[in-house]
Amino acid sequence: MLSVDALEVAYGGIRALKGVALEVGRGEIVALLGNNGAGKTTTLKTISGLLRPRRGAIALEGESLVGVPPHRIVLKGIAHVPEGRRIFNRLSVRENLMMGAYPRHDAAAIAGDLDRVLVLFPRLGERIAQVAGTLSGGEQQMLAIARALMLGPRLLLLDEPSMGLAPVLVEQIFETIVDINRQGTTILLVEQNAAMALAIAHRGYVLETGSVVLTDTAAGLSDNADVRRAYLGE
Amino acid sequence: MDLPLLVGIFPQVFLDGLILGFMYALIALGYTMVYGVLEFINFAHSEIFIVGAFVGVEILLGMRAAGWLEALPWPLVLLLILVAGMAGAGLLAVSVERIAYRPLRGAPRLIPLISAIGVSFFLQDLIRLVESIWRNAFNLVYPTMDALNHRFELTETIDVSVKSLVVIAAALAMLWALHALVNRTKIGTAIRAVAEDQAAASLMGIDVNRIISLTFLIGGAMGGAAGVLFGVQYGLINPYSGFIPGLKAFTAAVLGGIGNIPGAMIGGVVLGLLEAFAASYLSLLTGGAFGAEYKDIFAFSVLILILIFRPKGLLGEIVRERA
Amino acid sequence: MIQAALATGLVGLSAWAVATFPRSVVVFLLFQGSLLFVYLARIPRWLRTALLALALLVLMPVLGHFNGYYLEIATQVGIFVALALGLNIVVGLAGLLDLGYVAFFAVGAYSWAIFGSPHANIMFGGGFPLAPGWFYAFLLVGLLLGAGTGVLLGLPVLRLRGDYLAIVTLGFGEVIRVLANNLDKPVNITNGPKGITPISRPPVPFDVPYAEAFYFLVLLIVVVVVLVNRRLEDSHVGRAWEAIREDELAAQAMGVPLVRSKLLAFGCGASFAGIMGVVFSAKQVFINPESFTFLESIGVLAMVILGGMGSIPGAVVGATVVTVLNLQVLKGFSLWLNELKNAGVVVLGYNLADLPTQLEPAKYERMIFGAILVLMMIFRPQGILPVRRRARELGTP
Amino acid sequence: MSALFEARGITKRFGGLTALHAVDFALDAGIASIIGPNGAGKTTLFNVFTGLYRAEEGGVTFRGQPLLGLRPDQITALGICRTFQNIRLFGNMTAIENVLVGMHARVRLGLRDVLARGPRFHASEGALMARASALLERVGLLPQANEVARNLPYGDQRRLELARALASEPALLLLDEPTAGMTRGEAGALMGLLRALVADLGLAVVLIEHNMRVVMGVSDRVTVLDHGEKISEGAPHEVQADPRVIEAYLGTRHSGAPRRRLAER
Amino acid sequence: PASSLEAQASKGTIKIATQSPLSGGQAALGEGIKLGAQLAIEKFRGGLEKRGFKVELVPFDDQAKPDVGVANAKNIIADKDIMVVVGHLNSGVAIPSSEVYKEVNLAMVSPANTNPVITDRGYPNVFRICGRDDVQGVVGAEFAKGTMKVKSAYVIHDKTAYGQGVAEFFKADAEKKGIKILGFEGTEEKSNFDPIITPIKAKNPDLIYFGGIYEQAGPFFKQAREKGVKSKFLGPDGLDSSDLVRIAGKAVVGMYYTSVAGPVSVYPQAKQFAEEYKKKFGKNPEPFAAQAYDSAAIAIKALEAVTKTGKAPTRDAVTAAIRDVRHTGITGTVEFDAKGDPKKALYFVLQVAGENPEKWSDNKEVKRLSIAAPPVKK
Ligand SMILES: Nc1ncnc2c1ncn2[C@@H]1O[C@H](COP(=O)(O)OP(=O)(O)OP(=O)(O)O)[C@@H](O)[C@H]1O
Ligand SMILES: Nc1ncnc2c1ncn2[C@@H]1O[C@H](COP(=O)(O)OP(=O)(O)OP(=O)(O)O)[C@@H](O)[C@H]1O
Ligand SMILES: [Mg+2]
Ligand SMILES: [Mg+2]
Repeated sequence: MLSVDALEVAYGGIRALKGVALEVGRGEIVALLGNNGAGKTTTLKTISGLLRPRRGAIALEGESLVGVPPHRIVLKGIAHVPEGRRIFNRLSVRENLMMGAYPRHDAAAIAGDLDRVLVLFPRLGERIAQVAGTLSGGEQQMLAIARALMLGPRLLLLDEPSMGLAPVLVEQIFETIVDINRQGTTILLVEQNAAMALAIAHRGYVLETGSVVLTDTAAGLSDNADVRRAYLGE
Repeated sequence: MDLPLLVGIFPQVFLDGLILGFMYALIALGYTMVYGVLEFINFAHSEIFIVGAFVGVEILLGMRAAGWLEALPWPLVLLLILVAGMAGAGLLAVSVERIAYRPLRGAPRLIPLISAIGVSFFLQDLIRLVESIWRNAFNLVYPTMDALNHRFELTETIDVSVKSLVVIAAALAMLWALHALVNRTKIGTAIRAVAEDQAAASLMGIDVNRIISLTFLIGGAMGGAAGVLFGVQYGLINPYSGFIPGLKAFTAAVLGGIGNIPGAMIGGVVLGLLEAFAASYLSLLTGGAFGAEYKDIFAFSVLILILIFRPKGLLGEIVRERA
Repeated sequence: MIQAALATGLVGLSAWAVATFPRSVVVFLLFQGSLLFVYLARIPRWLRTALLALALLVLMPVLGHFNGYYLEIATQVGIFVALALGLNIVVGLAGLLDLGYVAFFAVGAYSWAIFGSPHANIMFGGGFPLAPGWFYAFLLVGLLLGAGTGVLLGLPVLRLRGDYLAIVTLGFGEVIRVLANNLDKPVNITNGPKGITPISRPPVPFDVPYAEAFYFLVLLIVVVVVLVNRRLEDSHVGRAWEAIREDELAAQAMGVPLVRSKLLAFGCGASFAGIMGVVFSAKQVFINPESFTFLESIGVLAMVILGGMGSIPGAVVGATVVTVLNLQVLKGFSLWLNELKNAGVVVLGYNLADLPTQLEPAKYERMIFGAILVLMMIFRPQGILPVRRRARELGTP
Repeated sequence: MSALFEARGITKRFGGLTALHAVDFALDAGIASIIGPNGAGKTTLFNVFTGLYRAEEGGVTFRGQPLLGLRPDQITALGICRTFQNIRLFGNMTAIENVLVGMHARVRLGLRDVLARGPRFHASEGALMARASALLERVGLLPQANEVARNLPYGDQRRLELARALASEPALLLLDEPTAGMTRGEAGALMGLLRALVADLGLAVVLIEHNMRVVMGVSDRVTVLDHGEKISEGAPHEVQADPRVIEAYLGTRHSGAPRRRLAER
Repeated sequence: PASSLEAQASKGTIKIATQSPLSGGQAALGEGIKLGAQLAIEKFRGGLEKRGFKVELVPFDDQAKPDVGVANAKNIIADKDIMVVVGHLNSGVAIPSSEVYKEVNLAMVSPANTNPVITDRGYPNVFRICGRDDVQGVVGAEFAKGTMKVKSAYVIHDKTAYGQGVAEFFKADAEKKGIKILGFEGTEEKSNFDPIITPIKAKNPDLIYFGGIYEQAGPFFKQAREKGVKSKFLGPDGLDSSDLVRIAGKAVVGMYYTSVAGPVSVYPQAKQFAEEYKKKFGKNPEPFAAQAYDSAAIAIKALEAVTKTGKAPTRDAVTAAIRDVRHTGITGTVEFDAKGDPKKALYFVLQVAGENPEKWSDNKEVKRLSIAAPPVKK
């Protein structure tokens, strides 16, 4: 579905990605693992158009995404839940969700999706009129994911959804991700909590200083000695 | 001190202040909307405002030359120049953003400020150049429409003219429309989303550039409307006469809490009232020791006091920055 | 090596050219450019210092003797350099946007204007103007008054953030100007719009002509200001300012006293303006409130940002560029066009003498200045000489 | 003998919301952790301790001296320093300059020394530089000393924040989620560093963390907040077993062992 | 190319500089000064050209800023061809700039600076042909009391040296003559006079005296009438512009103003000037344009006197010659006293005749006074 090849990205003079290649198949959950600064966020940002690659190819079902501005990429069905949530603090929960459906014009279908999302995240339903900035951290993360779902995306990019969340919430979020995937959304997941990520993913890639160093099925990675040492803390 | 006099003119001064205040409020919206989205002071807005006034006067002069001014009913004429002034100023604001601000996105905050000052200088003399060539004069007078000058005498000292009522009505209508647009529509929500986080907004599929252009269009149009009303109300305009009202309106925007739309309105009205009361009463109250010349000092002192006690303006969010 | 020769040659050549064509604006511009080249060239430090000293201490006054206009430009450049450096502390280093900076300049200027002219007699009976020698004491008075006013304004308002502070300082600047314009009654302190004159000029040693004397005085003050600026910037005080600019809350949590540091920045910046105000009033012999408008504050701000925020050489170059542009380049350009017009030069079959007065070039200097500001920001947003971060010598643990 | 650091009955409200309600907290030495669900008031408590927020009720003492009402810089000067949940470095300053700013409270120079640039100034600057280098070395950032902080990788930024906080020579260090966004390996390394610092410098540390491995691994004592109230306190294993904590915070599997969901599909 | 041939034949170039604000808010008036001088130079330079001199105008923009004016002044004195400066508009710029002219004894003939200080310094090179604040205010008061017979007056001014100066002298003299001054206010406001008018309307004075320039007075008078103020209006020569009626329309018909620029009946060339100005520049002359025209004419007259022998002029000679000039121009007959003030100036009080700006020169003289500049006050 999504294929990335020989991707190079730089911030000013610093090369953050040095030829990343990866594939995400339809219906998969693919985990992207790596240390701080390995380039995971950079990869996602480049896919969703926030960064322009120096070189390399990104294609969604064969259609190139390089050079397409982010708001157009969204139209193609890619939703990105950015690092640090980035919800609109001054907007209400409902307004945040409606922004997620911004490019869509089918009022009825949007209303239907809103109901679906609120079933997935009942907490948001309780706080639908609240100003988003006053939500707790976990609620904000739910809102960020729910907002992305309002697009009805084919592909969901998730950047560290568990960061800064209490353990109870981490568990909930991962369960929800699995649910979303079951309902047919393909997911590319960046996560520090490698154990959790590998637990729900089908396949995974390991990124080190801007290059993919390893790729395997989730089970394969979990059993890999290097991965166990570096990311699973054993 | 002449107490009956002081009391007698009170309603009139209040009305004067209100009119001025609404004018400020309309101009202030341009500052506040741009500030809300891009977090910088659009110094060129005072020229955008005055361009609105120039568009209005040019149309009026053209209509007078063609003999339509008397032929058409005045509300239609007024509506026409308002719409034209709004369109002219709005489009100018959009072009200014395209040329002088867009390349500076992401630069430190003071950079676009200086660019804006440059635009302001440039536009002042550009208007002058154009009008000099076109009319060989750049002090232009709004043709009077007698119907607008009609006054209703309420008491011996108090009266209100049709044009004053028009200014208040138009300002209120536009403020209400803008408020509704920003708070009740999808586009309005998108504007607020862009104001908060451009990158996140673009991830929602919002074309950030278009929303920013739209913001300038709206802010510019409000400024243009204010310009036309300014011309109608006070009569004389020149390329430099936008500067001071612009500065005041910007002050009003800050007073209300910059970036906050109802704040701009409250700030404008408060500032207008302050000025009117200072100009009318200072001399009367101090027996001539201080007079109307102190109105700006008075207004600014009150501003400073208000900000000392409410550091985010009258309606600004007082939420402390989260650590 | 090549650069050293080039630098020396350029300074010499341009100085010779100015002496030969004393009325050519372009040649003088070349001379100014050669100074910038000397500053930027990779040449030994002693050579740079020597060349700059030679140019500023010897060549400039000599050239100024042939054409007082150049000396005037140099003096005004100096005045604005000091102002820009002062504002640079406030805006560039501490990150406090001050839109009313010229108020402190006014305070200094009025202090000497009132007591260095007969005007003070109106308030105090007699005995004024003070002897011209007092001028030198008033340099200190101006400094203290400027600093005092800065602190006085700063105390209540410095807890305001960003643009709220900007608008309050803007208001303060206007208040000072309007006060100067109005305080001719009930008590006549400033003589209102009519201004104060004649203001005494200081006694000068060796009968140096006033123009030269003011040039040297301004140069001396600028050198001191640069030195003070450098020392402050490169110390814990400067680091604290920079930290405040970056993140006020974190700076405070790391032990930086916010109010004290900001007051210091405000006071320092204001004191430079105060001292230059004193010089300005003596140089002009006459002052009135029109020299202290909001546009003047904006002009100084433009200098700081054009030069490169927070950068000392940037502020110097910014002030120079703006002043030279306004007083010399744009003026020279319109005069040149005017000459062409008077001479009836034909361009593309169009006789310039027929140019309608609406297109008189002198009228559009500010328009061109505005366009230049915009273009500069677009093509060089970091300023002409942005701050360069020096690598620090690491101490041995 | 009172404790090194003691807070009593801290209450903090934001409008209608009571973010903290009569919270007591005390620490003598070692590492204490504060945990609790998102929005429980942990960061707010730090903000009260460091003077960024003013509590409506309650008192804080440090070495017997009351802190409430003091400004943040004064509190830092007394010997309490912190890091921030969402890193707040001085982005455009270099790493070593960041650390130097952290030493501000320890500089004993007047304006006159700065302007005169006498031997006193040079001696003081020299000493600061040496100490700053030593601190950077300690956290492993010496090679990046002259890098602009904004350009450092995330993990390095966290460590720089730690070095900057240590620069003020605190006796009590408050760390707000120092391992957020780190892999297990990285988090482990950081905790190792922290333990060493505590041992070498005799620091007392308060830690806010969501990473249970870290909390259980390094803490001497754990305090649990929920909805602004203290719901539990004690040794790590005691707290871990407290049903109220499990319900409010930890969830059923408190260490977050992976559940093989894929197999189910 | 053609010009270089001419230059060879000529004995050199004589330049007359103008300094006035050509850009910024006061540009309209400043431009009037420049255009007035330009018209005079083009009209009168024939004599000098016959003697082989090329005569040029060099316009400088002082931006109404003292520091810019001073820098220009230095530039002017460095150009040895410049023999006379016609300027400035603002006393604040004229005073420090004339300090510079004085260094080389370069003559400055001021068309507009009414501040007494300008000439009270007694510099030999400084002249002005306009009236002084202290005289004009008195003329106004005299007229208000003697002819208009008002009992009460309200004084407004524009907070500039000019406007406030005139207004203060009017007030002082009017009070002396027994007119009750109901208010005295300055304002920098340009557009919105509502809050100032409201108390005036309530106090209902017989007369409103406006010390200032037509650009500000126009909207003020217009708004005052629109608000139903019935008082009579009076003001100084800053109001002497056809633009006043263009702005204020019927509100100012019947208004009085004092001026040194007389009506056509007294100075027939005045009408011709207005017509030529209009023809050349396509607009009616601003206030002070006529004075600038006369200033430049005086300069040329002095230059002609100096170059009688065919020698190139020197600045000293020109300055000395100006002192001896007696010139009847469109603003009266000018002769300078020792300080550089006009020895005796004729002041007129005129009344606005009608609403039509084209007919401004039809304004009738109502009264005429001949007053000498007062001696320096010590
Ligand atoms: N705005 C920026 N400017 C300069 N360098 C940057 C910027 N953003 C990221 N980098 C650098 O690019 C590299 C990759 O960063 P990226 O954020 O993609 O890493 P990551 O894998 O997401 O790490 P983390 O786990 O910390 O989120 C790092 O070295 C980082 O320092
Ligand atoms: N400045 C503020 N204004 C209003 N409410 C605030 C402010 N600061 C914190 N709060 C509220 O106080 C509560 C406690 O917030 P706090 O940041 O202390 O939580 P926390 O325990 O640190 O959570 P997390 O684990 O998500 O960081 C939250 O509901 C928050 O919204
Ligand atoms: Mg990341
Ligand atoms: Mg927290």
